[in-house]
Amino acid sequence: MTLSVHLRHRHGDFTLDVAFDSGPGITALFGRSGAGKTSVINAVSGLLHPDEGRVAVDGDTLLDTARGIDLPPHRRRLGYVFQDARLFPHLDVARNLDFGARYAPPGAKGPARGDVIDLLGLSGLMARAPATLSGGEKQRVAIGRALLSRPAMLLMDEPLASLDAPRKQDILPYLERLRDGPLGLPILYVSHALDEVARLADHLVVIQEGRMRMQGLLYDVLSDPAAVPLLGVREAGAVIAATVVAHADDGLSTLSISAGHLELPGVQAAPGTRLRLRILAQDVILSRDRPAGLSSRNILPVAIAAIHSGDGPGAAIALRAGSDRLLARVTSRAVTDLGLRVGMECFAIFKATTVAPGSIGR
Amino acid sequence: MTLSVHLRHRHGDFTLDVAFDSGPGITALFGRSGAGKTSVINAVSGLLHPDEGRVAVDGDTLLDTARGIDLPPHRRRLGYVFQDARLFPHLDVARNLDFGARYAPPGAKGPARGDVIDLLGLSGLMARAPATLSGGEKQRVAIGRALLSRPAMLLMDEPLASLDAPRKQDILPYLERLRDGPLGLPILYVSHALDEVARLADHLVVIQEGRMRMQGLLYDVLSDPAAVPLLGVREAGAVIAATVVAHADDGLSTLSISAGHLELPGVQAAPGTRLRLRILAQDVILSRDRPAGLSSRNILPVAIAAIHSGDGPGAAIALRAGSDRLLARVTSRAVTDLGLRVGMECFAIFKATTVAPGSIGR
Amino acid sequence: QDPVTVFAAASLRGALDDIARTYPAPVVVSYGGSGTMARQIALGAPADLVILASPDWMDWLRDQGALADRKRVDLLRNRLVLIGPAGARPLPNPDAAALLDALQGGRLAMGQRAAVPAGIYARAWLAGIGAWDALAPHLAETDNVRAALALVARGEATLGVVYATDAAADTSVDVLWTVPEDRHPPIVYPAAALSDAGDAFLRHLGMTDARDTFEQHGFLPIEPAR
Amino acid sequence: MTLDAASWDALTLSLWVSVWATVLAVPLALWIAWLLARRDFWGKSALNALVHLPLVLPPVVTGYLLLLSFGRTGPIGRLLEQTFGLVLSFRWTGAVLAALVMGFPLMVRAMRLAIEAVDPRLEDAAATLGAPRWAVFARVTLPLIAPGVLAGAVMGFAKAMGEFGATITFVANIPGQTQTLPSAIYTFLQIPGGEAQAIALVLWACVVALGAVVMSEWLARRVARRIAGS
Amino acid sequence: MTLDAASWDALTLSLWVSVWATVLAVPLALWIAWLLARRDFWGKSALNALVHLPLVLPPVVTGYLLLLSFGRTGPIGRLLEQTFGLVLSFRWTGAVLAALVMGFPLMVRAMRLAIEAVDPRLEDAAATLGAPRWAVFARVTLPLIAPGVLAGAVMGFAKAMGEFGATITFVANIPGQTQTLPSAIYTFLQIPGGEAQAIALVLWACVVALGAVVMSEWLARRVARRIAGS
Ligand SMILES: Nc1ncnc2c1ncn2[C@@H]1O[C@H](COP(=O)(O)OP(=O)(O)OP(=O)(O)O)[C@@H](O)[C@H]1O
Ligand SMILES: Nc1ncnc2c1ncn2[C@@H]1O[C@H](COP(=O)(O)OP(=O)(O)OP(=O)(O)O)[C@@H](O)[C@H]1O
Ligand code: MOO
Ligand SMILES: [Mg+2]
Ligand SMILES: [Mg+2]
Repeated sequence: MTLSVHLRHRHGDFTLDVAFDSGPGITALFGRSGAGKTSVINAVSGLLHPDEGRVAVDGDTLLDTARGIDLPPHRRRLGYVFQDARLFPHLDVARNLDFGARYAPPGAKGPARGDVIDLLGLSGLMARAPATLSGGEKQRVAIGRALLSRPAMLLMDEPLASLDAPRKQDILPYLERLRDGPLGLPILYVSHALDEVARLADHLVVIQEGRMRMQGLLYDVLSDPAAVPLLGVREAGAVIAATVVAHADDGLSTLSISAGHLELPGVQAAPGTRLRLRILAQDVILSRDRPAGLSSRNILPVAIAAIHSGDGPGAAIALRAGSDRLLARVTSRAVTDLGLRVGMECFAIFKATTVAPGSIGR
Repeated sequence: MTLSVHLRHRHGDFTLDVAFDSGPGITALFGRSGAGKTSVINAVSGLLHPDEGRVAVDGDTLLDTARGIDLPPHRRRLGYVFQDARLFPHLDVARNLDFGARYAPPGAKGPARGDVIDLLGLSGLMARAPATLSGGEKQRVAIGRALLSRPAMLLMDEPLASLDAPRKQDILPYLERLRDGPLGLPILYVSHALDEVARLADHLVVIQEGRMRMQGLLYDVLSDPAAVPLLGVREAGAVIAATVVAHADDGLSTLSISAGHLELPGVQAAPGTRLRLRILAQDVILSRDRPAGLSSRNILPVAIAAIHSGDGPGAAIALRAGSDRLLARVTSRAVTDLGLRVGMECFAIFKATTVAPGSIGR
Repeated sequence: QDPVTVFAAASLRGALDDIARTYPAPVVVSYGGSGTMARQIALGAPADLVILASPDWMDWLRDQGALADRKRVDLLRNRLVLIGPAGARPLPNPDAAALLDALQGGRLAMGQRAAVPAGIYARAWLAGIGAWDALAPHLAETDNVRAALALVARGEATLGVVYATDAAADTSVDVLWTVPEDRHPPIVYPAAALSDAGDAFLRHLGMTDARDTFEQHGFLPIEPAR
Repeated sequence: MTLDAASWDALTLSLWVSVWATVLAVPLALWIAWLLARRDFWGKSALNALVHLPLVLPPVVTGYLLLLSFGRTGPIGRLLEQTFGLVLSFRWTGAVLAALVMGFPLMVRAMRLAIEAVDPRLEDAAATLGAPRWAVFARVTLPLIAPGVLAGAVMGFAKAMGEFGATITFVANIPGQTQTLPSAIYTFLQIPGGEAQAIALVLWACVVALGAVVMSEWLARRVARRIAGS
Repeated sequence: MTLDAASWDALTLSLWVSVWATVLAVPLALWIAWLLARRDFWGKSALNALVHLPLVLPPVVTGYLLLLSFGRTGPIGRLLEQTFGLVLSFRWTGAVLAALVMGFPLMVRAMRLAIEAVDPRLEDAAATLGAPRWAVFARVTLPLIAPGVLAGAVMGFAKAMGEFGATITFVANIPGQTQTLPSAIYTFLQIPGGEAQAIALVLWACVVALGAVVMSEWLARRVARRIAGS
């Protein structure tokens, strides 16, 4: 699957000028409020007719203003989860969910109805009118409705913003399974929550004031110290790949990464599975010597690849750990005190509990 | 200011049964999607007429079903920021903002119009129709509209869910200033984001499936190991009070807490100011001995007050640090390996960068 | 057996219904205003017989060629009367001053002066006695005679000019004076058959029984038919 | 309120005519309303004006225009008779046409207001779920405007029950064939002493039309309740 | 399309009467529409039925009922005359009443549909901002229903321009005082050879009423554009 988007459009004072090409999996569109994320996703869905542009999914051209192609939304087969749920007020939850089923092409694959209902916790709501649902309940129904229309691709505009953390934790792995399972459903995912993005996305597109600022594979963008100001200091952090080795009786699992082994709690995947770990720059502690007697069990030997001192009191340190890259944020004072410099070998410490389930992707 | 809420109401299968009394400042209502948060806030605002109940603000009874009192919403003087923005579609942004001004009692205090517009970044949007605003822009206008009606209290239903992190970081301190400034504006704040709650709230009410599960001062609820399952493992963490001592040239500030001194980056407050620090349980590392050579500069001597082992692989450790309480989450294996037990003295390590600006409240 | 369809001036309703009941074949009568019916006939209305309240409209029909060479007869006569509320004093042979005096600032109800046959006759009478100009500002003209009658009956108008047939049936009005027939063009109801069935029914209307019925309803027979 | 046979005929004919006029007009009115609400095209103002015409003109004029165009000698009337064998003038079918035309502006207005009140974002959502345009209309727009369609239908029905001027001008007042309730009432009012029967007919007209109003209210309320939930 | 003096009088009188009828009816219709849309009360069905009555009844009957109740000897007419010195029968004021009554159901329906389409959550929002109920209506509900109010007003105006049966029955056909355009048209149609003048008047009626329709469309479009932004 490839998604190719080139758009240019004016709304009043605002100009959208975005171009990106992404591969299979989940493409995240990240940007501040008003950056133009919804405008992009609307143009992809066919609801916004841009002044100029081209949108192609897997080589099928959905829009090409130069060639006068502009497929209507119902022929694009894109399941859209709107920022506002937009449930049909005259239909109960069950009928909302089933709305799109009949328009799917006969052989279209898609998740089973029962699974979607269970996952989203909708079974108790099936006979309810949308007007009686809470904000989060509406959004869950909207997600189910889009999934059950058996789309060729999902468009999701901040789908989880109104959901509580535990519910998000239920839904995120399910989206991963959709992406990775037999359906191989690609997703264009708008979010301003970098933890969701880091967990889900394969490809990351950062837009700012209508313009594309950065795009590329998630691993590359997130471990690039230059991305720190764009993404926000608190949110910066590398994503690395790990393989599950074994589960111990006390609930801790051993994972191997290129630089050694980690012990993490609450890993659900079977041994052999490859996972994605997000390690926030601010969660990494550096030590000159290997420390002992700590409750933290994950201590990796690393080499300092680069030091970026920003304007503030902190510095972003790019680390090489085996073949992986990590990012650490420390104070400038610590850089001086510890005598950190490029090429130096030291130890990175992060607590096992630090890598939260939400940050483990596949 | 005191807020006293006692409600009992049925919607279909769902029963709301909530009672809490809170003091001045910000009262947060925390709970999962569908827990009943919006229902509570609607009853307080006068938009939901509960089967039974009493709502009083500062001793003024707004609702008392037993005595047949039920003030209409417009006489309650509560500025409500809705979960969906509910802007008036026929009015431009400026007229939406100014809608409530004329109904405020002559002497009512409130923030200056210009300040609200600047803070919320609305100056470029004043002539726009709501239909042309992005999701986040709508919500910002809604916040401004409620503030400019000069309410005696603010009701906010997930007001920041559609805003990006930097914008949240702009607005949170402003809400704190409203609460603490000459206006002393109390706020009833609904959220499912515990970082917002931890930063803002003085009083925390946790509801689950329509029932009140826990309530009390934020410091007490958050440092109670029993709250961990209710709030979610990742979100648990204590909030402690600190005083700014000095700012160094390299951007680090020194803060004193009851157990010693901390060095934090990016603190904006003047020396002498009292701040609130949130220290997530999962960010605290324990060490038997005082470690050396770490990039982390904050190491406090603590005593273990209690150890709660849950079902999972982790344990919640309640710590006493001076007169403050901290919470740490470590693996059960670490409890065994380090021989942690109640009464033991050890060291708590947390990175200076760990305490993010968003978690510092006043 | 196909019914005979008659298009007839609305004021004939009572009498014509009674006569129709005595006719061996079924008769349906469509009542309406004379102008409307004339146009309908001209545009192909399925009538076997048409009876209008206005010779002008029958002339118009003839000019349109709608009557072909069928027989046209003047079937009935009517009288014009001045009416007032029940119990009002008779007002024989009034002139403008007497009428204005009797109006007491009220209005004189009548059919529309140019469109409603009864109004046309009323105007002719008033103009003939030199009272038209004086009375014109005090008129209440209606779209049919019955409405004028209703205005007097309800006390809205002080006086009215209607057909004797209308006045006779309403107890809340009294005839103050019957206008002599020479003071206005003859009030005749011309009839024309448009088919053989219509011809037959028209002949029936000329028979004694039918004429008696018309007379019972206050109409006057036309002197020896043609 | 007992009626003679002719009055009964008029009542049943009026019902029959009104039902037909309503049933035939609703889809057409819906289409025109949709065009006016959602489309921009050349001649839209003219169409809108044309729809309003029967409201503006005295009913007698409308009836006369119908007679000129749909009568057996009129251009459309001749065409209809030659191609479909359909004769309208002086038939109950013509009464249906007259009632339909007179009620049409009321129907279109009600439906158009309802269509304009539908949030187009819901229609967009249906399109992204794969629904082609007609399905969006049938499954989203139409159910949402049901109260407006119902309101329009009731207005049209009520108007059809009360229509007099255009009907009597176009199809005359032939008992058992084209004599509708209002024509019968008119006829009664033309004879001395006919008031009692006229009043009985008026009461019947009220009963029927108000029954329709009340029924439609009840239906609309059900729809509204379903949308509000519970 | 040149008109004689009497026809001019009829045209200007019709305009005058229609404007008055519209201006007077709008607030009343708005109130009734609001009651029907948003309130539940005893007798609501009866009120709703009553509002529809002029639609259901032949206009002549409505005119006759007006005469019975608002005539100088009618109960209401007598009261109005005694207390306000207001006489309706045979006056242009009575023509206003007849036009108002006949157009009323159309107005109420349009406005009611518009009110029902307003999202009550916006009204709630206004209330939480401190707006008392009338202010919520004036500043939120009313602007949002403006297109419906306008639609209703235009329907009422158009109907007022075309009203004939009730008017002539209630206030007769007094040139210069109660002879409205439709009365004049009717009169011409009843005179052999009067067609030419009738047609001229019909064209004038069309021009006036369709002007109103087009103007209202334009206004409604402006309102809609403002809400959509740009
Ligand atoms: N019709 C319009 N006229 C003028 N400006 C518009 C119009 N529609 C959108 N905009 C502007 O375009 C910008 C992008 O809007 P968009 O909805 O795509 O933002 P977004 O990235 O989805 O933001 P959010 O996260 O707040 O939903 C915004 O600044 C918005 O105000
Ligand atoms: N009219 C109703 N009929 C039946 N159930 C209702 C009705 N209104 C609300 N509920 C239910 O009451 C519960 C509480 O709703 P509420 O909107 O207060 O939740 P919430 O805590 O605000 O959730 P969210 O965070 O998702 O907005 C929900 O489960 C909802 O489905
Ligand atoms: O027969 Mo008429 O037209 O009522 O005078
Ligand atoms: Mg958006
Ligand atoms: Mg809610």
